[in-house]
Amino acid sequence: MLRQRRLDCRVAALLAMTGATLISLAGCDREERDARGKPLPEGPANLAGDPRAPEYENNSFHLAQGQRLYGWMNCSGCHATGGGGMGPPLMDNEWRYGGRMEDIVTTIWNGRPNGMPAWKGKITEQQAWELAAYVRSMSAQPRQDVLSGRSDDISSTEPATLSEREKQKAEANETLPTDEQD
Amino acid sequence: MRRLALLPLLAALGGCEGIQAIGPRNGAEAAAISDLFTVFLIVTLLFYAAVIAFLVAAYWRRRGERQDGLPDPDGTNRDKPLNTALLVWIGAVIIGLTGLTLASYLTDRAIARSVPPGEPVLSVEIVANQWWWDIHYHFPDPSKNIRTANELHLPVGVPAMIYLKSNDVIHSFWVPNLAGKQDLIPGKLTDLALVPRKPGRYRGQCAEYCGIQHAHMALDVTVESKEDFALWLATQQRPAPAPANPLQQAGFDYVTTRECSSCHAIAGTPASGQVGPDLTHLLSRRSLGAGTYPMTRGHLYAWIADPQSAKPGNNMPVVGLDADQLHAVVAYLETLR
Amino acid sequence: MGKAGLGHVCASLATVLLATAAPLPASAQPNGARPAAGASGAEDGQWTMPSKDYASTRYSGLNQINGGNVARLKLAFSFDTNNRRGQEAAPIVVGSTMYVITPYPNYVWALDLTKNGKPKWVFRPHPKPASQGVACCDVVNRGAVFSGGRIYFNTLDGSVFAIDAASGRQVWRTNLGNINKGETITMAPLVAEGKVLVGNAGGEFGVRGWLVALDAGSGRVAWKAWSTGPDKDVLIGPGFHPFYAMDRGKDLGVKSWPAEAWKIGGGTTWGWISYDPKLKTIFYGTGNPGPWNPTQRPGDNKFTTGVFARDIATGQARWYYQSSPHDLFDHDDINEQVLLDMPVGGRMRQVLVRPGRNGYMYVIDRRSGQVYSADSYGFINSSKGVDLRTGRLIPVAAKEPKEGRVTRNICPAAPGAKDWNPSAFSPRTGLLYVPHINLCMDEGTIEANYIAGTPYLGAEVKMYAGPGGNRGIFTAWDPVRRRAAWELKEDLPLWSGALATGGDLVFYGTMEGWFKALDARSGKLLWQVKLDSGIISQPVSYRGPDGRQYVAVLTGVGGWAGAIVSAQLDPRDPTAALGMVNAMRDLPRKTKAGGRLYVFALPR
Amino acid sequence: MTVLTAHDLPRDGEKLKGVALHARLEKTWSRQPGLWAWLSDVDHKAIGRRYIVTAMVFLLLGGIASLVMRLQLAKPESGLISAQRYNELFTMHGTTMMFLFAVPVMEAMAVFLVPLMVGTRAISFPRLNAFSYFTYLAGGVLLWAAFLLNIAPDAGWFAYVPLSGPEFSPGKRSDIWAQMVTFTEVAGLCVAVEITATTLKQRAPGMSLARMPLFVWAALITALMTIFSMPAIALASGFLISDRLVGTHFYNPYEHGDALLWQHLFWFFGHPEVYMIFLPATGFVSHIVETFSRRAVLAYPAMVLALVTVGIIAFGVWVHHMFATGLPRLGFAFYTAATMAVSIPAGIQIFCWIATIWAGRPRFEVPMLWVVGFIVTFVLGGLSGVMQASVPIDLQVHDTYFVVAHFHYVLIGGAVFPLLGAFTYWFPKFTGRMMDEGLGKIAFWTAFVSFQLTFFPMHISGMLGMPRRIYTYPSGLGWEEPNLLSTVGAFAFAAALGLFLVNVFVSMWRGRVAGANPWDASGLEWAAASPPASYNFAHIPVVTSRTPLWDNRDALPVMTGLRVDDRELLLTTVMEARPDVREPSPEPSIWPLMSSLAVTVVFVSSIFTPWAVVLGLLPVGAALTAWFWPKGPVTPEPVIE
Repeated sequence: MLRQRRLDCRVAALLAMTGATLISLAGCDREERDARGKPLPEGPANLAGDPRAPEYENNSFHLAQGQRLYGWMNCSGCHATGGGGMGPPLMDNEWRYGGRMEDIVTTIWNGRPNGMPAWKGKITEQQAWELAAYVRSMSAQPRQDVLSGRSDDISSTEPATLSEREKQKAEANETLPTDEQD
Repeated sequence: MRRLALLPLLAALGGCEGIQAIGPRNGAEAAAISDLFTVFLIVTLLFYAAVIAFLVAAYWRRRGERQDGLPDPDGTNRDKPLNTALLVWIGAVIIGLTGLTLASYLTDRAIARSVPPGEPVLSVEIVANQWWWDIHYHFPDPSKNIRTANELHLPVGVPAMIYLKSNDVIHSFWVPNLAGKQDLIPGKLTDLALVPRKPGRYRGQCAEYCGIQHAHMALDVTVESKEDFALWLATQQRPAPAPANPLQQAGFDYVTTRECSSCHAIAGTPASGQVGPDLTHLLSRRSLGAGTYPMTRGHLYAWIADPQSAKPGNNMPVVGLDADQLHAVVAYLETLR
Repeated sequence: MGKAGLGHVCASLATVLLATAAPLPASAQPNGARPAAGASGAEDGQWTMPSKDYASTRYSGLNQINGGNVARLKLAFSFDTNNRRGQEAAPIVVGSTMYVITPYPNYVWALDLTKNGKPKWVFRPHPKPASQGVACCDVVNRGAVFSGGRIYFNTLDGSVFAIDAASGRQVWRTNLGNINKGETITMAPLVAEGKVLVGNAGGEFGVRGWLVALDAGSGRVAWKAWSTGPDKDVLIGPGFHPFYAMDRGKDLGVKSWPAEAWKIGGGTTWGWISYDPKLKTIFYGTGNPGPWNPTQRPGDNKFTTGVFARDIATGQARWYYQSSPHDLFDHDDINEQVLLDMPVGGRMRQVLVRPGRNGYMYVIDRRSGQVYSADSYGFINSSKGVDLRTGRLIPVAAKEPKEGRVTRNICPAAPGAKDWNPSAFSPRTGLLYVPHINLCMDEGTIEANYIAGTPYLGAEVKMYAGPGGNRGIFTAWDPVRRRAAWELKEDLPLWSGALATGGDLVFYGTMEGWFKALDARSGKLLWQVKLDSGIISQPVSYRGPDGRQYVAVLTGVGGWAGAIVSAQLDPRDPTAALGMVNAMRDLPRKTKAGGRLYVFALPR
Repeated sequence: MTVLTAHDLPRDGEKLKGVALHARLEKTWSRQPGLWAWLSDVDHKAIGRRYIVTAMVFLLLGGIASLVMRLQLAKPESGLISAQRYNELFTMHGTTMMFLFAVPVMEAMAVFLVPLMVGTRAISFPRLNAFSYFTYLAGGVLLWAAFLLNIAPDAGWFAYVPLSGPEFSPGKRSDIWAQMVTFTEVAGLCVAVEITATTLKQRAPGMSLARMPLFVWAALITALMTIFSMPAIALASGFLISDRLVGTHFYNPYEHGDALLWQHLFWFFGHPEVYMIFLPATGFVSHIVETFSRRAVLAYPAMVLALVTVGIIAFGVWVHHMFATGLPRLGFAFYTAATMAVSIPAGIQIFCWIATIWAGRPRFEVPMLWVVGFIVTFVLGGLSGVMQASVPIDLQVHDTYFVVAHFHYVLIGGAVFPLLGAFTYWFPKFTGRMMDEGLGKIAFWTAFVSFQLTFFPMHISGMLGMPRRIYTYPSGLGWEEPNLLSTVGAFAFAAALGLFLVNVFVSMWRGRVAGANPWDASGLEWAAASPPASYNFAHIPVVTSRTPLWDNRDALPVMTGLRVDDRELLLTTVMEARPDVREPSPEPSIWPLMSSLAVTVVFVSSIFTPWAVVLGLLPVGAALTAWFWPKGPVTPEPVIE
């Protein structure tokens, strides 16, 4: 009898233990909702591996916010759901101005000569990072477990959760059609 | 127990108090429901009393009797009266329930008819967003339409059809002083008829859990005389005044060209964002951030400086204005009356 | 170019023809329709404006090339514009010079026709690169105009240029558009009575449409007529007499909108203008209201998606007819209006015939604005027809786009039953040759956010082929008998203009790159050639310095339908290019980007 | 083969009884020492105890969550915890209490008690039973591990879409919730199957349906309800997961999916679930009332009828959770009527219990106190439920604290009170000892009073317009006092439950050793030892009445002849319970645990990739193969010439 009971108690112990061990594993801030953004030096993205890049890119809440901003700030008007239109596609691995978080934030923040407007002063630094994170998720760049299956929206591209991560080209592809350069 | 049980009765009947209470009879539907509630309360309390009385009696009946502890298996032979009583009880229950069901059904039909045909009807469209109410008044002449947020004005006695939509998740529109709930469901159009009976300032609140800031999704309601309402309407139809002094001008420039204008609209200015609440007559409202703050200068400062402190997770970002910009912006916003 | 090109041409001549002819009994006796008197001069072998003449017939009287010999048509010469975006322009021919304007950056080439198109000079206007970002449907330009020794043209960033036709030196430049608000100019100006008429584009950005008349000499603004707002802005005065009650009233440009909405309400005028010298009246259409999402703009949204008749001298409106009040589907009304004099109900009438975007062939009186008839020339399920008493479109509630819920199978789709690409009218057959499209769409709307210089749409669209599975149709329409004389199904949407000639031929191009000649009476395919890229431009015909008849066309796929190739869009996203990509996934396999001028003639 | 005669096989009976029989049976049925054997155990009593202990652990966790929430709500505009944390907490509280405590603990009681009450040696499908426990444990661990890892679900315990969908619940929070549901579904269905089979085929000879104890009836009905309602939630959560992971559009209104589809599916399960918690509780009450009133429960047929009726009506009321969704108004009348109708059977039961007390000679010992507490509390909750059945009233009180008060009255008052009574009552069967009376009484009275203090004020805060699930509230709406009261009460209530637990532990060590039938009750379970031997009964009892132990006070008639060298059960006919066939019962096995682990791997990894479902089938298949591998030849049955 007593043995039985002691073993029953082990069940409870088991629960506690599993919990404890799991805690010691990755402290999950990848789903933390930090409404105020990362406590990191402000100012536009410095192109040398900005510490904010992974913080935003691997946080599902920031991705989700980025997704909603993408619609609210009319990004979808030009870039559609990543397939492009008035603006270039965002879901492939062609990056006119570089495809790293830092490059994309810079593109959003300062704009680009061939039509991309500068969002500095129109959105906040954090929103730019969130947008960049979402843009990267269109080619499944962030870690898989922060990606979203779809939005409650018209069915369009294959869910990022299922799509292959696009191989990033090493350097930015600056070459434009000759006639567009002057 | 029974003494406690009277409290909701008081709450229900104690009319006037409570600007967000179920008892008050400030709207046709609310009044009907309040009456129905009282009926239910009385009937159910009677049944409750009966049960408790029976229980107590059953206990006292045998108190002090010496108990040999032996079970009484042939007790079942003496159950005839009790079985009869059981039948009576079932009968009583059925009658009671039928009565209540009927009362409930009739009230429900009455509410459904609460907008008499032919009466002038005000048509208001309310779109719920995480976590605020976007309010559109529609008129036959579209140029008379107005858009406001988080504050609903209704003329007393005039039936208002409220058309309800949601932009994101399921919310629920609830102004207890006026009527019961109606959910706002994405992809569906629902409606609700309000017939305000008593002028006053009421409060509603989202009643379906809608995400992190569900707690801060309140709706101020003002029921006023037809004249006051017409006055209010006229004000709301006016575009925003031009800035009067350099400080306001600075604020105007910031609000209408910078981050603010990406989401907010101010009629008569270049700011035409649709994502956030319309600010044209911000200062005419009673509260900020869908009931997060009362509308005072101090809170205006607090809200604009850091909307994430009192309502963390809401969609208004911390823009990070410096002191001068903040003063200018507030100065301008305070002209939006 | 030479051998390679010729070889290529010969090779493709051998290839089997795709188009399937389904000729109806050809109308034997002529129907009495003819170009508006005075609106089309005698044939001089030149092609000085994209629409050929003020009546917009796109008809060349030359008949050297005809049904008998067209099969022997050979490439005379070709010229590479070195621009790989969508080429929608019509080459302009004056004397022995041809003028070609490219898409952004809008170079103007002067080619010497005596030297097989050797460039004489090129003019580079250097438009602002940022303008590419606010061009809704590729960075196209629909052509330049020659008048009084000058070439007039518009640039994407909203400027109008007048340059000396001989030297290519700039005479004047006027900037009219503000790209920071999303304003561009893609249309071809019309020059008449010493005025250059220019309209803006950007209906997808919530710009406010206008038509401006510049003084041809100085480039100064003579008058400016807005498409929305108070009557004084719209140039509506005592002389304004619309035929239908729905278009009458004070300040409808304000009252038919929610407060303020008219300021960002669209109604741009990026299409075609016709001119009736007798009535001294111009006719043009206004574009879609903004945003696409109709629930954000209750009311009729005057004066969008309708036709204006204006006095060319003062710009004062004579009449207006709104073909799609409270437009639901981006059915811009900017399509061409062909000015004809023809029998209606037994009496000769001065009418304009316009294949509307919403799928109806309107026959409207040029003086009164009365609609005599509006017959569907494509598949329509989004409306039940036009009520000729009220003039209103009869809507189908089930097809109205709703917020937060996709409405399926709306026909015609956003580009309408026919987009900008103009039709041609042949006085010899009395038929109107309409190159158009057969697309349907699923559309859902969402609340559109207005941020100046960014799209103002609030719609999500997926397009696909309409009934029959063919995305394009070439229709020969009999405006008098009010029915199609014959029709030709095309696999891909038809995005090129049509050309009719005195040899009873009609020419048009397809997006695969086939350039085709049909028998104008039967629709029989007589000749076709596969060119390096898809064709979305306007073919023209002229008499060369050597006296021979030439046919010229620009290749270079693009535009809204071709953006998937010219802008390398990603076919995995059906909503790309405002939903057009869903209907054009196969285009990259069928053609490639290009930008070349081809000129054909009969061998000596 | 050698022909054996009947005498060669060891069977219970004249030749083998008393100590020798016990020894032989012990040898066949008891568990080997050691952890491995413990993990392989299939004894329904052991599994039942584990189930109960685990469920109580979750009760504690859920309770702690609620205390933190009460602290946050003690005063207006409190900043004790963040909004996000609060939302996680109420989600965890509801989910834990409904999916990990209430339903499982009732199953657990059935798993432990039903075989004893019907007088059989083992539950049917004992390995499935072990499997269900481990699966349930895995689901619970998954949920709470997520909480510790800061990825707890935060969309509420009924996880309405679109809020819980891919756009508005980023990350894996909702997937974890949905998979936890899947775990408990599987576990619950397993138990339901076992209980159904056990009650229908393993009743002691003579225990016709008309003599079946009321708790067994309740367990049977509950099991059947589980089998009918679980598929709905399985469908719902399956759709949700595929919407979130592979981008299907079941709940996407934009693509003509439907947000309300979720609510229909969820509540078609969710409302019956409430009765799955309540019905077993009524079973407890019947037994306690009978024992302590010293007489059989009044109107047994009516009581059974009531159970069946509730079981049926339970499936016709789900829409009363959706009165505010704008469905066709007239249709609501039906659901109002149906909901009201539930209180007819409930009324019958209440009456019969009180009448039994009335006509009996009540002894107010601790279990009986809990029953009185149950009646006083549950009836109030039931009546506030009647109010909400009315569409107009519901439109006002729906999703307010009035509803919170209501369902705590019916769930705590209606299920937890009887449960605690049942613990006290059957404690001897669990542990062989009695619970301390004094402590028990104190615990009861504190619990009873503090419960009212906690939840009654919620009626008022509800009437004053306080919606549920708000992490903070402004002052000035009159919500301060009721909330403060509730918080104070909540802690007192927690203390009372703590006291109950102390009593449990103290009594486990030092409680008075109980005989087989300490309360002089009438049911078969009291014929077995306290705690029962591994084989429950030496001889299978034979039943001749509804109260066997009262009607055969000297000796219970038994039937003999079951083999004792092999785990053998007696199966009887469904209606009359006539002896039917002898059936071997499976040996202990580690494979239920292994299969459960394999299933866990599939479920958890399918949160991240759909391929898990495909690949995961291999380990599951392997484990199941090993599980069902035919065991070696047993000594064959004799051929009687």
